[in-house]
Amino acid sequence: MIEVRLYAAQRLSAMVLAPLVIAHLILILLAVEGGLTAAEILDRTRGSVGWALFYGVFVLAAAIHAPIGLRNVIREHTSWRGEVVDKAMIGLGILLFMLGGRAVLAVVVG
Amino acid sequence: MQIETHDTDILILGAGGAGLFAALHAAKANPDLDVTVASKGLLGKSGCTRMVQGGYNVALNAEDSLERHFMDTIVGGKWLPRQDLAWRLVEGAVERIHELENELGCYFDRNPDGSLHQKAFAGQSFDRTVHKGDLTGIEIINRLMEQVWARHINRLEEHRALALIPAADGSRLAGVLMIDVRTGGYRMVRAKATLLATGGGPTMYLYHTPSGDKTCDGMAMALRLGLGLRDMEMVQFHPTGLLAGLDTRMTGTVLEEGLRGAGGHLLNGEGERFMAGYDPAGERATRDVVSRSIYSEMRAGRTTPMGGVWIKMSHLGPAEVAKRFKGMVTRCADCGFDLAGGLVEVVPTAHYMMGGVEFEIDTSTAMPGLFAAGEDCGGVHGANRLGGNGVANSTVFGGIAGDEMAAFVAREGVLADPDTKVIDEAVARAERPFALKPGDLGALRDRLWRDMWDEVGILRTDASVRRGQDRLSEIAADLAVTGLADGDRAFNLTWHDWLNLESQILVSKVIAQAALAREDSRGAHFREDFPETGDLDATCYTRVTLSGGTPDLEMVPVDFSIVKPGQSLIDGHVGAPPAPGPQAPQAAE
Amino acid sequence: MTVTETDRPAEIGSEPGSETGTLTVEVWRGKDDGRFQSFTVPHRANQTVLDIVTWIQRHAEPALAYRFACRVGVCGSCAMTVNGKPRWTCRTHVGKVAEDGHLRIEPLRNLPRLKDLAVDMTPFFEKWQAAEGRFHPTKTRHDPLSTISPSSAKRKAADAGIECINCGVCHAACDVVAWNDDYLGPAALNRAWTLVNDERDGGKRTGLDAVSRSGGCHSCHSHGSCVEHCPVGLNPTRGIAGLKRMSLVGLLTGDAG
Amino acid sequence: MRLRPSRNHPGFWAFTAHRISGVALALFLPVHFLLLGTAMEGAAGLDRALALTDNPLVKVAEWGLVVLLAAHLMAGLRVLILEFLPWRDSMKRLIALGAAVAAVVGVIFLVQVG
Ligand SMILES: Cc1cc2nc3c(=O)[nH]c(=O)nc-3n(C[C@H](O)[C@H](O)[C@H](O)COP(=O)(O)OP(=O)(O)OC[C@H]3O[C@@H](n4cnc5c(N)ncnc54)[C@H](O)[C@@H]3O)c2cc1C
Ligand code: HEM
Ligand code: SF4
Ligand code: F3S
Ligand code: FES
Repeated sequence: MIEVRLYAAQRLSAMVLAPLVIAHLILILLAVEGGLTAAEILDRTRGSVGWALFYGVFVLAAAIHAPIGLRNVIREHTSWRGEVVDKAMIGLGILLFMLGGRAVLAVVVG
Repeated sequence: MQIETHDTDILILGAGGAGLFAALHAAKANPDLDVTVASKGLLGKSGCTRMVQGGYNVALNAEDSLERHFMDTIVGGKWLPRQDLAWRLVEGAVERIHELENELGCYFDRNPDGSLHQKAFAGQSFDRTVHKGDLTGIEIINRLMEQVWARHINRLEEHRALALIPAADGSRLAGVLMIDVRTGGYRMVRAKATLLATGGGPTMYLYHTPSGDKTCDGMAMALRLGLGLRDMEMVQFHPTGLLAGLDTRMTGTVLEEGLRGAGGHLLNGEGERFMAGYDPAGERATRDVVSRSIYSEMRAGRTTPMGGVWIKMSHLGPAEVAKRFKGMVTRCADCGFDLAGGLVEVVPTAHYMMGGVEFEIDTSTAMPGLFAAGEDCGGVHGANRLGGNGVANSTVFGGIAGDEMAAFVAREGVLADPDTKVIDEAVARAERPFALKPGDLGALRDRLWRDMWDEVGILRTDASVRRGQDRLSEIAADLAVTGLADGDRAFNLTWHDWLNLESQILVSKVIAQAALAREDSRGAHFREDFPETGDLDATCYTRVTLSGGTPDLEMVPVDFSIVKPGQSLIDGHVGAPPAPGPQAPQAAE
Repeated sequence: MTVTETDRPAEIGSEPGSETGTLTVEVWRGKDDGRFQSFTVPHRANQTVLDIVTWIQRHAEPALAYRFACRVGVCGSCAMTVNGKPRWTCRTHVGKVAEDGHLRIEPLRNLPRLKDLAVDMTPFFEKWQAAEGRFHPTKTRHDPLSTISPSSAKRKAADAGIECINCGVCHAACDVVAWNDDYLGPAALNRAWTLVNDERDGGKRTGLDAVSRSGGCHSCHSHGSCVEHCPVGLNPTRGIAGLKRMSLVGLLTGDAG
Repeated sequence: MRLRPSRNHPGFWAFTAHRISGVALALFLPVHFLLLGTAMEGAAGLDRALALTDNPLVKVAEWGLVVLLAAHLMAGLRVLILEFLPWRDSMKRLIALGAAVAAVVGVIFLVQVG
């Protein structure tokens, strides 16, 4: 049943995202002090397997989580229904995953 | 006049416990049958089965027995019940409860050991009332409704039956003329078998408990068709209806008997407890005694501001009351009263009609093709209905009706040509108010309510009933010249109020006639000029038929086909009338 | 019985009921393309909203359409929108809802309008059925009754949700019902939840499938408007969450899906 | 427009905040990834992108996103708790807690940035 699967994927990804987002938020709050510089960010991330994993999982989970969420939003607030929405959301998921993957590569590998 | 027509195999009027059970049984007996349920309100949401609070009487316990349940019913009914019907009731209840639980999904309350919980209910020698909290009716009717929706059963919701239409040759019933409430149009439904299950309802009294859609239409239609009504003088009053003031719908609705059972006090307008002066059991006396006592106080002028008496619970501890009677306390609070801590005004309120259409054990009536079940019928309860026997009655006989109608259709079911003269007359009757000068319908209803309450109510005399009869004639005459302001027929409740009044007035006349004829006091019927119960062995029941517009009455001897007065089917004390004296706390209804 | 008077009884119940000013009541007239009609109605101490509507029908607008039956909050026929909120009107005291002596009464939302204050409840009950909202027997009337401990967790869960009066108030309050035509709605799902907790029910699998389709329990976003408005205090949100959980367990254990 | 009375309760507020923040985050996410992607071109590229944040408008937007992320997180936790943990009647307190956390995060962010 597609609805159960989507639901499961959305909630599981949310559970994965939760600790990551908490960490991310703490990091932001600590890091933004006096503005951000690329050096600060890249110093931390470059060559770190740990951060690579952290952001990699983050991107994957978000790429699953957000499109499923948007699908509901679109179906409820627009007259857009059916397969078109589903395909668009799959597209969005892939896009997010690729862009996110590129970003992770950028900050980890350079 | 445009009349839509529609054919079906089995037509059921009313969607309470009787109607819905009949539909399910008929559909099960023969799934190929075209079954149609028509009801004045929504399916399962109208009528009183939904309102059942106390529960359902059934002998399940090993120490209880059918005989015991039967004797309680006969003794409680003051030897007036038709005994074969009463026996069928107690026997059928056992099967019906199993059906409700096992097949329809009712989830009744249970004992710690997992068996069905059965509680005490007034007038019974054994705790046999099955229930779901104090909202048993919701559980029963919701489960029935779900099952009806799930089947291919046609629904004619918000269809008011207007007249039972015989075949042109008079040999049988052809069908029913209805008004589609939503459009205001007429619809003639022809059927091979028809069930009358519109649930009676003593709503012609100033204070009454039943749902607003019940206005004795079924009894009125049966009378016009020529059928006899029995035991119509037997109107049960519940002692404590809520009194909320002028123009409030909640007035008359039941405050449960458990309040008195738990030790609640009744105070008259002067603030005095008065029940001890009437009965040693005080507030815990039986329903009829308490109702009469309250009424006497009211008549003596010792009333509360709105004309009733007070019920007081606060001495039991407001917090405790609020916990134990949560439903009642919030219900009162919803119309501005504090039941737990303050005083609430109550009045006796007309609750149930023991009388109704004469029917046979297989639910057939004197008119071939017409069957009847539930509160529309008379004979099962006699002079008094035990709390918990009402819903048993409607479900047991409703189910029987479903089976019997399916068999009848197979045996001799034909669609007959309706008598167009009767249709024309019925339409003319319904159309009449639109041609008349608009008048004050509300004032007429108030007169009916008050006159029935005052003259043919809780305490009756020859003189009062005769006065009531005179007034009923005047009201009927006035209704005949009172028109409606609005010509819009769609969902026009005021039109239906007019038609309701017509049914209520006709049935009120029958009640009055029967009340006048019964010159003794028993059960729900109390004649101040004949305060004693007459010779039980010579018990007769009243039968009223309509001839040329006026009711005709006959006293018919009761056939003691199973037990005679003085005898019992069981040993010991249980066959005797409940002894006076403090009773166990009565359960709610 | 000590009373023997046979005179015509004193007038009983003639107290007019204390009147405390008037209310301005706007009532929806017509179907979808209707309008509000304004009435001035006497305000009395113990009035409910249903009494107000009844007064208007009896004294001002005889053809006004509305629905009620039991008058005491068990039949769920009388629900309307009162000053913006769905409510059972027979049990709603005017004092609780009037704002500056003003009431605005409309039909229930999210159901087709019939006339004035009456809506067609058919879609509501169709969804009830679509959620498999009915018992699926495994026994007959000839079998003994099931033994069920009243203190078992499942029985308690079923009990907590069972006293639904199918008034449609939650259905009208829920915005997902408005946004998503397929959505079964809180009442139907609540019934499904009582059934999956009913040990006697033989339709658990079909039931769980029914509420796992598009428009089923997963469409609920836990707005909680159903709980907020249910007049009898049921908690469909809780039951729907339970269904979601159960469907997930079913998926993970390969039982459903 | 007046808030529809039937929506005026914490559960619906929580949902609204959750939905708005979710959509906003979903829209922001690609932008965020693109921005970080500029690091492909070395620190200079990322710095150029980060320089945008000196723009006060972008600062406000950034602040908003952080608050939204916190709000979405808390509202999301509410949903997860409601769906996966035994029911508690203290759900409304949870909503208040979520709002408070989001607010605190917002304040800290302001202080830190300032
Ligand atoms: C407040 C209250 C509490 C009660 N508590 C108990 C209890 O605890 N135990 C007990 O055993 N009994 C109790 N009773 C009695 C019991 O509810 C009834 O005896 C029983 O339910 C009647 O069932 P029925 O099917 O005959 O009629 P109902 O359930 O009343 O149904 C009547 C149906 O007929 C329809 N109808 C009416 N007129 C027409 C028409 N002209 N055309 C088409 N349809 C029409 C109605 O809309 C309705 O659908 C109580 C009654 C009340 C009022
Ligand atoms: C990058 C981060 C995130 C993005 C882009 C994002 C995006 C979204 C979107 C667009 C929705 C749909 C909104 C709706 O249906 O109302 C949504 C829903 C949801 N999000 Fe997130 N989210 C993120 C992080 C999180 C986190 C960390 C959690 C966990 C706690 C979470 C939990 C949820 C839940 C439970 C829902 C479902 C709401 C519902 O259907 O009722 N999300 N998310
Ligand atoms: S759950 Fe509550 S609001 Fe919804 S239909 Fe049932 S009783 Fe009415
Ligand atoms: S209001 Fe609607 S969204 Fe869910 S919690 Fe209730 S069903
Ligand atoms: S009239 Fe029955 S619930 Fe209001």
